[in-house]
Amino acid sequence: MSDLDTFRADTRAWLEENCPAEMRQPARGDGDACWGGRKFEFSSDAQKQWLERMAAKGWTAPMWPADYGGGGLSAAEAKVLQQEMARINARPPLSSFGIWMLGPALLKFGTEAQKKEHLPPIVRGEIRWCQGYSEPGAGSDLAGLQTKAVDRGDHYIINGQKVWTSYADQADWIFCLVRTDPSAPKHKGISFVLFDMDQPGVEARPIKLISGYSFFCETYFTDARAEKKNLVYEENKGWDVAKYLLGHEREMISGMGLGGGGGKPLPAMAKDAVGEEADGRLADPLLRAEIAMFEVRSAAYRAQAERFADEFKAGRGNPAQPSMMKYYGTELNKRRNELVMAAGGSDALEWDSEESGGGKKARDWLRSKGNSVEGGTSEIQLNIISKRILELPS
Amino acid sequence: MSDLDTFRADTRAWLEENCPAEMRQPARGDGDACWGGRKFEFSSDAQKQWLERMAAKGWTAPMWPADYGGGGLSAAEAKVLQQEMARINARPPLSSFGIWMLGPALLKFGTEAQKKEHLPPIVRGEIRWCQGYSEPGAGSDLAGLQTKAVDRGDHYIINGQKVWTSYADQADWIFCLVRTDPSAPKHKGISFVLFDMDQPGVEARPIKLISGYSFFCETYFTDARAEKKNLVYEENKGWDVAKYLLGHEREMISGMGLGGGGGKPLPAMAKDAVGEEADGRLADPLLRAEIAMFEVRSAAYRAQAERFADEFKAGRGNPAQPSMMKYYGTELNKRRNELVMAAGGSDALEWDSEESGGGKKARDWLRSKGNSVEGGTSEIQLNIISKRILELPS
Amino acid sequence: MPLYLTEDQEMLRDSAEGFVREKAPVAHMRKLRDADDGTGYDPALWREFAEMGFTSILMSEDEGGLGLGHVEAGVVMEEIGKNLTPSPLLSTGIAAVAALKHGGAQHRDKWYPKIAAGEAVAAIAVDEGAKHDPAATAMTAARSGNGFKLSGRKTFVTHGHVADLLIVAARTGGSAGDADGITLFAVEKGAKGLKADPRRLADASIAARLEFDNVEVTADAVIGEVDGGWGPLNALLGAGRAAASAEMLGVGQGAADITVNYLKERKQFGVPIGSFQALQHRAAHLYAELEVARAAVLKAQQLLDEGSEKAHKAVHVAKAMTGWTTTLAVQEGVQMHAGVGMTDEYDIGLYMKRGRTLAELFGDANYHADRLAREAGY
Amino acid sequence: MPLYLTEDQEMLRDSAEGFVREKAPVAHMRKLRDADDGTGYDPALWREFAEMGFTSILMSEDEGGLGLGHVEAGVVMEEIGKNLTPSPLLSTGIAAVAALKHGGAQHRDKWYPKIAAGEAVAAIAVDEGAKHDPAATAMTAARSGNGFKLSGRKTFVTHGHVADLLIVAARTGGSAGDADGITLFAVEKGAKGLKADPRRLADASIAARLEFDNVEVTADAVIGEVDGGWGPLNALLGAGRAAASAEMLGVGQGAADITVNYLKERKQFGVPIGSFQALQHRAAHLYAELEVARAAVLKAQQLLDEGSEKAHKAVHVAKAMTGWTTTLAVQEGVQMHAGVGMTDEYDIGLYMKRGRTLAELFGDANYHADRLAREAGY
Repeated sequence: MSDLDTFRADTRAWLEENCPAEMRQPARGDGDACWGGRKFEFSSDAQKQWLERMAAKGWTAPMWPADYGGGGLSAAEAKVLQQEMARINARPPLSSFGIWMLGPALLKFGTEAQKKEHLPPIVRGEIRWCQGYSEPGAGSDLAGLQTKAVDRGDHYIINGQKVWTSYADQADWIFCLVRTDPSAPKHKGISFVLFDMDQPGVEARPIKLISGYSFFCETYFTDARAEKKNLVYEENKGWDVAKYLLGHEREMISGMGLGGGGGKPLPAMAKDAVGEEADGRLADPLLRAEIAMFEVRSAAYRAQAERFADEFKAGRGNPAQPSMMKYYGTELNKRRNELVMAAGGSDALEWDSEESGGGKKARDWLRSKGNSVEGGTSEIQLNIISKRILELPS
Repeated sequence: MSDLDTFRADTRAWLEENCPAEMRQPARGDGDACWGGRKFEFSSDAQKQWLERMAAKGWTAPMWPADYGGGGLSAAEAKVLQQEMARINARPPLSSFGIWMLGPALLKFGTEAQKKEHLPPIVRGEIRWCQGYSEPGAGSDLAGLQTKAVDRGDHYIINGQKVWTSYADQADWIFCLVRTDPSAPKHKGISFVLFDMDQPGVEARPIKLISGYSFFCETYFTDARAEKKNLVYEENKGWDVAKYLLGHEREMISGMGLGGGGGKPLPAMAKDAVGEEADGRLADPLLRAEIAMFEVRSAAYRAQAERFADEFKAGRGNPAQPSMMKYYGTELNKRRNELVMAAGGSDALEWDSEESGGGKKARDWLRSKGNSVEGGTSEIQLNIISKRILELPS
Repeated sequence: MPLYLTEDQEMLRDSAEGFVREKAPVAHMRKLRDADDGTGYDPALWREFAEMGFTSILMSEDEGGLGLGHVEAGVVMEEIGKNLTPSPLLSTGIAAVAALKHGGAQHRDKWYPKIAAGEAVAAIAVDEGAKHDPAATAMTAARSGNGFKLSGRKTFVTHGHVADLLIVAARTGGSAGDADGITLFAVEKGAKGLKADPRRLADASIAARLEFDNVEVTADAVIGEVDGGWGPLNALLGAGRAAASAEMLGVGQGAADITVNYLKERKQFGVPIGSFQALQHRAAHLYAELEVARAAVLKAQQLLDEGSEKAHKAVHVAKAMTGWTTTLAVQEGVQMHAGVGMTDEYDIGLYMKRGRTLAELFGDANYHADRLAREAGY
Repeated sequence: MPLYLTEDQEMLRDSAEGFVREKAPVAHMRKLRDADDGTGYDPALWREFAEMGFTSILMSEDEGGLGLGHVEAGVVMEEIGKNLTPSPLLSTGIAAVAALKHGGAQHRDKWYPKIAAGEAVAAIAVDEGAKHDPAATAMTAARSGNGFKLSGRKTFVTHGHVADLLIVAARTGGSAGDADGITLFAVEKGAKGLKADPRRLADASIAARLEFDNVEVTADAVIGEVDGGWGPLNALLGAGRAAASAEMLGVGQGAADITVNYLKERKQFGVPIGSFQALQHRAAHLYAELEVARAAVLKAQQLLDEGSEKAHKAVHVAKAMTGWTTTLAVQEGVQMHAGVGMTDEYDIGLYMKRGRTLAELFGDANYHADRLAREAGY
């Protein structure tokens, strides 16, 4: 038996023993996710237990070094863990921007002290992070941000406003882009700082979205304080960290594929609404054609996602490729949601009825419109492809 | 009986008597058109007779003033003439850039002498004109043209090259944009001149197109001569004439509608190739969906063409509206040709077989690709809509 | 008749435009929604609509109406669309009024004055499944004494929970899929055995699911002939679809207008985003689609007013074309608004929601394009 | 197996790329066309293809071939696509070779060496109507003594007028529309009663219409089982469609490449037209479509090579996806070339023509998307 086989057997046994039954059912939505943090209320004992057990092994961040609380697994082992979790339908023990975003940045750009201080609480789900990037006047033009940080010796005083801060109202700490040199060219005067959200100068107001959800906040800083020791990388070099994280984010989003997984396949959903002809074809022939065309693109994109992942693993990927994936994947997901709505007809329009699961189809459809905006609009991705891959002149 | 009713009755009787039977069958293609001119060979006596009889009444240019050889008809009378000709399927007696393009420009910008000299031979089909606008380096950027005209007192000496000169090899005279002031801003140094193509300094070489046809020429001028009396409008104000003619051309093209008229309807064409299901639906359900979607757009565009014409007649049209019509109509016609090819399958690919009419479908398909280029590309039309109608900033 | 608005129609448009913009702009819709209003429209506004003559626009002057046609009705509907105004005008003043023209005088005598006065609201109960398919009507109307007993379910009945009058398609003969055997009934509010279950939709409008459990109606309730409801039903649907197309066009035009304005105002990289050529071309393309859709809608309305046989086909074209065009308009609108387009604070998302509901109402674009194909024999 | 080319496959690609670019660039195709060549390919080049091993790429090493798979065959086909090279490789070295794998050894013993040596050309006679529909095969093969008599018509048979070997689908049982009852035959050049009528197509390739008038073949001519030709036919079509997808991808990629170059070179209004954002976004979108299509093609080839059951579906996806993508590529290419795109002098129009022919070959995108839907049960 190879080491990996042993690892698999051990992992399987451990999961079997430690994953609560309740945590082996598919999450029904965002409400079932475990986000951790100081303000988080566990939805059940099982959820708490599952987080604690996984965190103790460092498996909430399986590939992070054990020194920082991570699992210390190799890529191959991490894949085995993922497979074994999938086998029993185990839910992710922790959803965390700390793990997805800040961690990778700290591992690359942070000091030893920063890693030691911030990574372990992330792994344990004790501190929940949010991302302070976009501002009202700086969306696609992220580097145009205006939030100012003034140097006060051992700390900065921060004033300004962020927008699209995911779950800022529920986060404990923020990783934030601030302008430390207003006189430098716009990319050159930005720093990447960390600070506590529980302080008088910070206010987060949830934004109501067209889907009726409120994932995001407007976040206001009035003389908020960030310690100098929490400056990541050098002063005025925050754009390097931001660029790294943006690329990482795009990769993550593009890796998400078509989303909406687990639901009924489109053709079946459509048949429920419109019925079928004698020979089994969908009774609405134009909808059928649209679905058939979508299904081809969708299958092709799955192949592309596989190719993309394989190439990245092998270090062969074009660095602008995530832009292409992000563009194509999100546009496809929007299309999918349009077809779900068309297939669902008037039933799918219901917004809060029980049968509609509180308007799940309609809300997911509206939510999907954000896919091609967040993490860089489709237009920005097309600009990137055009410049960096096709090398078209500007 | 109203005057118009009388005119209708008289016209009907005259046409009945004067339109040769042979000229009452639909033209089978460009080869059946009567272009006139010094080099033209009539395809039949009937064709010659029909031109002469119509020209004698000025009805080759029904609304031009009788003083210049035209029919002198009112708009209402011209419409009656058109209806009565359509009633008996009478072919147009003359196809002529002189009538379509130069005439309107001369009527607006020409001197009395120019009108008296040039318009009557156009009406009679004695002189065939071509248009010298585009140059190899100046396509969408028409005003960037480089062909130079140097002032030599009573004439200009012209050197340069034009491209896309329709039928230049068969034309007698050319109306041509030339640069008379190289030092002025590009729109300010252009003049509109007329000159004879039968002179040593003019050479026209047909361009072979992807459709296999050669409608257009590259035309070279080497010390070609244009008389000063044939300068239209003022020197260096040729751009005003050009703009007027471009708008006029766009209007004409957009008025042409979907083209391909007279042929079999798409659905019937498709049924011939792929057959039908038991209930009569086209056996290829995705092609059926594409055709059904096209037919809706096509019907809507026909309504828009009617609206456009009605509004223009009433002087209500937006001056940039022809750009929209040109854009939409030509894109729709390209789509139609794509569907014709899809419906026709491998039969439609044949290029010179008899059954395929010498590759008519394939050649028309390729020809249609030029629709969205000639007379200003689709991109130029979108620019115009964006600037002049939507008033978006540049 | 030239294919543009006459001077009278333009005057009506100007007056409707001013009236709706002042009385019922998007803020009006927001107010009803945020108050979680359960009615689905504002009765006071409905009476004002009546005072303007909008509710009686299709009634003849003899009947106390304006004696106008579908073009004029559409002019008002487009303004309603532009302002996202919640209003029972489409179901009441247009679809129901058109249906009742085909019934006996007893219906018109009873309902026209109330509708003209803004005192009654009507709803259309045709759909039974999630997708529009009137020929599939399965609800039964069994003969019972001199009248009928209606049993079955209806869905997507806008204003169905508050309507004074329901126009109901039910089957007195034939079977699901047949055009023959359908009968149209006028059913009154509070009929015994009728249950209405109102549902809030994505656009904040309310549509009811109706359950008919042996609902008794007299023979007088029949609109038109027994088993011959297909005719009046199609008159209703023709008028309703044309009106829905006009409202849809208003939604698309409204979305395009606010988006073009946003393109001029919003700056990124130091310039207005409307100066980016890629966005310019998309906005220009959308403009072209909207103009073509507008022509299709007007053509359908004119042909309906002429009583032309071609109206039927033109209505299919109009509903399909506005379906696609307005969907494009709201998609482009939300995407070009980017981040703020995702927020409830900006209006563009509301246009997207309204567009989706109207896309389904009386058949979506696929339905109408398919019908055209079938009717053309392919 | 990771979804990208292995090092060996990349080496093959580099070698094929250099070889085809040097020996058979677009100028080669123009030369044959302008000489009004009636053969449809260059026999000397065909022998060089053989020397490179391309014609025997799918034969096992025991059989004198390279022992490679569909990925490698596709690598060569893509270069053929990029250069618009007229070549019988697809019909001969890929489709026919794949079909013969399913027949008796007599076929392989006879034809593989000739194909490997570049001495024989094969053609595929499946289509009978203007649109691909193999189940509709109506051509009859009546038993006659120990053999069969073939009667009927075939169309769109590329190289059919010069082929040494024709692979013919005919019906020994069942009726048009049935998969069962089709038998695959190997018919040799010069068979009595066989008439070939070569037709020049838009892309200057030549496809024959074939007429079979009681063409006699022996029982040995059957490939696979009598009445059981659907299996070998699908092997042929799977290989042929994957190869056509690869060639199609090459056509699309070639068109996109020359267009992007043109955008960089061509100036209007004093700047390269490639600096206009509207064109940039369209070029970038096309890039994304091509990458996705490329993945779909590679996936289908790998699954064919693994002998996976999933290959069938993946091939449908690949042919449909390349159909749409390459159509987009050539349309955008011609439009972005504007005026010169309409001239025969520039290559982009040739890509459009070739793309159209390949779109039809072995079923167009609509056919494959529809098949996928039917096979998925909707």
